Amino acid sequence: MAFLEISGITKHFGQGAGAAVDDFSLSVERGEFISFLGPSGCGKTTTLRVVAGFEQANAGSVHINGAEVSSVPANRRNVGMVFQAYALFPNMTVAENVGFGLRVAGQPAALMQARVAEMLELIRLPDYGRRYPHQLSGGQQQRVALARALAVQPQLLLLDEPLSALDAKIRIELRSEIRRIQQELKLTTIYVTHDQEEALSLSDRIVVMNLGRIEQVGTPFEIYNYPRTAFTASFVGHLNLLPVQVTDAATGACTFEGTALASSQPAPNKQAGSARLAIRPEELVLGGAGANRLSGRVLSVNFLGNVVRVRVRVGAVELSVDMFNERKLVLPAVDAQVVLSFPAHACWLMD
Amino acid sequence: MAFLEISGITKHFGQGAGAAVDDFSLSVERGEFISFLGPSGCGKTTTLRVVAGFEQANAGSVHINGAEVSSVPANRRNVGMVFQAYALFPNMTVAENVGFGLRVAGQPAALMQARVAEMLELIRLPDYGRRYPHQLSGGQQQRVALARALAVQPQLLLLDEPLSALDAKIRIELRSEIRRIQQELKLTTIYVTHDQEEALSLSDRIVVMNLGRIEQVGTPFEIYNYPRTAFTASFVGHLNLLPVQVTDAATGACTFEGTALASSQPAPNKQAGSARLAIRPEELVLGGAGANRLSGRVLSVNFLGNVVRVRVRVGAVELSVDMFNERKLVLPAVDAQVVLSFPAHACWLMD
Amino acid sequence: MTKSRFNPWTWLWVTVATLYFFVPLWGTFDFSLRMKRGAITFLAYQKVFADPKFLQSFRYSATMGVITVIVSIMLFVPTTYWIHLKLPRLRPVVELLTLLPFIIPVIVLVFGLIRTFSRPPFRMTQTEFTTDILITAGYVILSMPFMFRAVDVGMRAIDVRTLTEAAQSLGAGWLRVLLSVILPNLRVAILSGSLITFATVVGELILADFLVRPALGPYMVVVGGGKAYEPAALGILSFGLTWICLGIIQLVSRGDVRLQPIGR
Amino acid sequence: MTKSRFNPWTWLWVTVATLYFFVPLWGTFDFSLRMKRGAITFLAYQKVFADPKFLQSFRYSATMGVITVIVSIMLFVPTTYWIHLKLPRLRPVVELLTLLPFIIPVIVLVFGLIRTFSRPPFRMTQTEFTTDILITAGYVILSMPFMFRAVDVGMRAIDVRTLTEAAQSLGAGWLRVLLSVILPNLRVAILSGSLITFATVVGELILADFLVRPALGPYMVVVGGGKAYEPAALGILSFGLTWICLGIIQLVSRGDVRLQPIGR
Repeated sequence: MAFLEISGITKHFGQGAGAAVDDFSLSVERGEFISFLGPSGCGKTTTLRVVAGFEQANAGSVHINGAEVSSVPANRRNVGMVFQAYALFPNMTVAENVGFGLRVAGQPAALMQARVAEMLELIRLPDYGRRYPHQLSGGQQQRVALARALAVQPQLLLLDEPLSALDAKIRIELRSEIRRIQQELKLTTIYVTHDQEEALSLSDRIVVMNLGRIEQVGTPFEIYNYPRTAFTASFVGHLNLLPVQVTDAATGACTFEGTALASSQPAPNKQAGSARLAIRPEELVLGGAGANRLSGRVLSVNFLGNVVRVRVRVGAVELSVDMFNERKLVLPAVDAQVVLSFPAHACWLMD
Repeated sequence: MAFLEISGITKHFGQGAGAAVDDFSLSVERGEFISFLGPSGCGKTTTLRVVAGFEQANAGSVHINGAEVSSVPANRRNVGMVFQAYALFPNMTVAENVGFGLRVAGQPAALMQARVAEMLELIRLPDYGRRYPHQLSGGQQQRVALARALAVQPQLLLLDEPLSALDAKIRIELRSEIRRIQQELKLTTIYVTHDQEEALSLSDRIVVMNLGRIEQVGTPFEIYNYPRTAFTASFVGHLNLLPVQVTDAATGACTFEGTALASSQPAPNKQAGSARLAIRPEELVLGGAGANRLSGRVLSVNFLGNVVRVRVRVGAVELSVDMFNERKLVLPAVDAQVVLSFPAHACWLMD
Repeated sequence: MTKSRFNPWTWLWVTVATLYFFVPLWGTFDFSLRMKRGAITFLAYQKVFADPKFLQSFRYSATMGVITVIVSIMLFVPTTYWIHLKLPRLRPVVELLTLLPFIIPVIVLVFGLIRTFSRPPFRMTQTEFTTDILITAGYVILSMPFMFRAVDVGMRAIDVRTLTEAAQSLGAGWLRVLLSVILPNLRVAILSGSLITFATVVGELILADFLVRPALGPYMVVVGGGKAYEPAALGILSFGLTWICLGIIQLVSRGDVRLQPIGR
Repeated sequence: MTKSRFNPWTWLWVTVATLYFFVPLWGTFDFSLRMKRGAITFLAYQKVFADPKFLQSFRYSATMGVITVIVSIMLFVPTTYWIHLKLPRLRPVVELLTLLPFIIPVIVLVFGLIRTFSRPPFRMTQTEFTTDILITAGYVILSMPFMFRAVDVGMRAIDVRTLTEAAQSLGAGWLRVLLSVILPNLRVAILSGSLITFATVVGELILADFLVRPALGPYMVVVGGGKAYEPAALGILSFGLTWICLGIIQLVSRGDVRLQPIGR
């Protein structure tokens, strides 16, 4: 049995309401970083709260380190929790907040002090022990909340959209802090988020959820490059879809508005007919000499920072093409005629 | 005089408090899309509220279309406003919300109905007229708020972090909707945000603000590739900084831990000595044959979706390298020795 | 945290609260039915309704109640709106001020009113009409906490400030904003404030007594002093009136789906 | 919206409110100093303090006030906490319930209490001690709106639920959460609720009168009926006491910087 074993969790809120979580099962190995990714209301937070012990599931069981915990109250599960709203105790200093769990556990004062200092070192706020939460910025408060959860050496760390309340810049900073600390301590972690970039960059594995159900479980690379459902494909990253006619289901050959295109995988339903050819914007190249070539007209050029996204109309569809920013880059002009190319291995057929 | 002329706006809140906005001046041409970008508390929202007429500046003036508006109340400025909190009127249907401004202006019912229908068409919610705001999702509510602001054909559209309350996925969708509508209507627009990607992708020009002051005004490309202050360089995008010794200030030649590096611009203070060489992660190439070559060890590989960010330790510093995801990509292994290269034109010297 | 949904503590509390409230009520009701020895009758109620003084004082109190409600709305809705919009820092001060009627004993208020306004230059206790003006002023003060709080809570629920700014940016002036945007969204709040104000005025005792006006409160005390069963019947009647008021509030606020937040 | 910071309407309101409150107060104060014809003296105050009945009734009311405060805290803090945490849907119902004392005339409550508890099996009006228990119960009901509301507002300000869950995930049990996390953050709320409760009890009139206990309210009415200057002095004294209470609340809540939100 895995370190954390979630089996068949189902949760309804009230009679008649649909299931907030529907038959959720997952095995998490010790030290793994797992993200629950999905839109609002997909059940990811509810699942987390069941694991934490703040909600009772209507069906299913949770095993932590081999022990069934469904009837163990939240305060005896030894599970660290970080909330979106920080939830620091406003009446305590930073050091008292971080030491709270140890004080509850009745640890001696000396050990507590040492541990608090160690934790403040870990979150890189060693001199902030005497401040009160309201004297800190949002990002600092969330660091302290993390230290507080870690001080008791929990078996499991749960984070419920911990970065949603923060500014974009601080979000990215704190994201790598969380990953660094998690890897230093080799902590089994579950991270709930609606932000695909957070999930992709942080996780060992991602659980994509929709309408209370699991859509796909896999590494970021698998989820992004080999999505198994239409929801996953469209929710994670941007995807170009070309309506094509499959000409050879076995080899994945097809035509788009008369142009023959090759894909390296067979069609999913193994037969000819209408299908959609999927390709990520970053696999398309302007100009270039890929196996597949399409020509079109530039609609817009969008500067996103390190990436420039060009929208090109090809026949009846609009395709997005990503290219890296360069200081010397000459951006394609709007309305210019361009050729797009992509290799056969970069695209796949979907229903 | 430009269409919107903001001159020397200064705003204090209460005696003794520092200036929330300090001598802000900007000329905006008709039809331009301008973003105010900066961290929380940098004065961007206060400036917007001065333009809208919700705050009175302590000094400075605002001219819209040639007319001084400082003493014109907000309801006679003909300026459309979209709020972070949507601010739809809960007692009115979507159609009544969108038609509110026309009703206030005393437009005949027929014209009003036609205009409301046209607006709902524009935001792609043509069948939602009879619903109440609480029956819509957050993204739909914000679309309606946009339609409501546009229905009165304002001279100027102001948006105050309109996407901050929404999920990541919907944020990106609505972003391109806003841009599309702005371009269709050729509306002069000011957009306040703390999210650099939003500002970069939407704007004709960006105003980077910090501590109540303007740091830099420029196109997204300029702001990103040619930041003029250290704040702009670090706030917009990720930046690698190498501590170098300038050997020839005129040509921009320098050395990093013994390795000679070339940059194509002269050093900013025109003299030799310590400086920092700046380079964006996407200009660095693993392997490759750029003019400048550094070797180092891979620390971590971070999958972000379309981009993979590799952190490499080179001597005493850590550099980030961005590469595009490909389905066939073999990610570099952690701890592998790699060579990084970059062209001379891609980097620049900073103090 | 506990697994069971039927926490015994919850039920204990509900039971205790129920007993605390309803045992005395039931006792009163039971007693009011026993005017005729050995039988359950509504005789006490009949006697109450037969007394012309009851009807007279009820009519007086009800009229004063309606007037007080109207004056209160006109005073407190704009004031509270103004405070929310322009002087949010004043809110705690005003909140304290509106609590004064709870804290200053009514009797002090009455002394003050009489001392000040019965002497020159006011001489307001000389005629019934001016006395009624004075008493309305007193009632408005007494009901201030309810009306202010109800409106205040209502305004906080809808983010008055952003709604006002949204309406202004669409060209609406102050009056338009207040009538088209703010008031319709405060319907429930104002109604609940009004009903509580009305109930307070109808039940008020001391003000009317000291200013010698024929209100329901003093009448009830007189009856209560002299008789046994009628006061019980009166108590039950006034309690019933109260519950009808509360019922109306509940009904209206439930019907108003538009005030419900989205989702869970 | 208007340019000027000194809006004439604001000032008009402030002036009207000031006159409304302070003219009667000033009148009463002025009157209380004129016991000796043609001179300004504190004679009326001296007489009040010289009356042993005043001290006796003040001591009685103060004692009952303190007891009521303690009982209220013990009843309403855990109850409100429980409602916030477990039964948030019950909150509006409880809020309505706590408003009942405003709506049901006190006199009905008194009738109910006497009818029920003076008869077998309770017979609580037989001895002074049991009567005091009964009167405390009445006071707790009367002060319920203040205590519940103060605690309720305090709990909403700190997001009780998330704080509780945070403390639980760190291993704290219910009692620990309540004592270490919830109560310290409710200090100001509980103090303000307590002071208002205390003031209410001290000023209360009808309950003590009907249960024939020597409280300050009935004493003031007796004095007010028979004398002229002493009641004015009493009024001013009780007003002063009230302001001291309010001052303490303000002082404590201002000192408590930790309750201030971050930035603007």
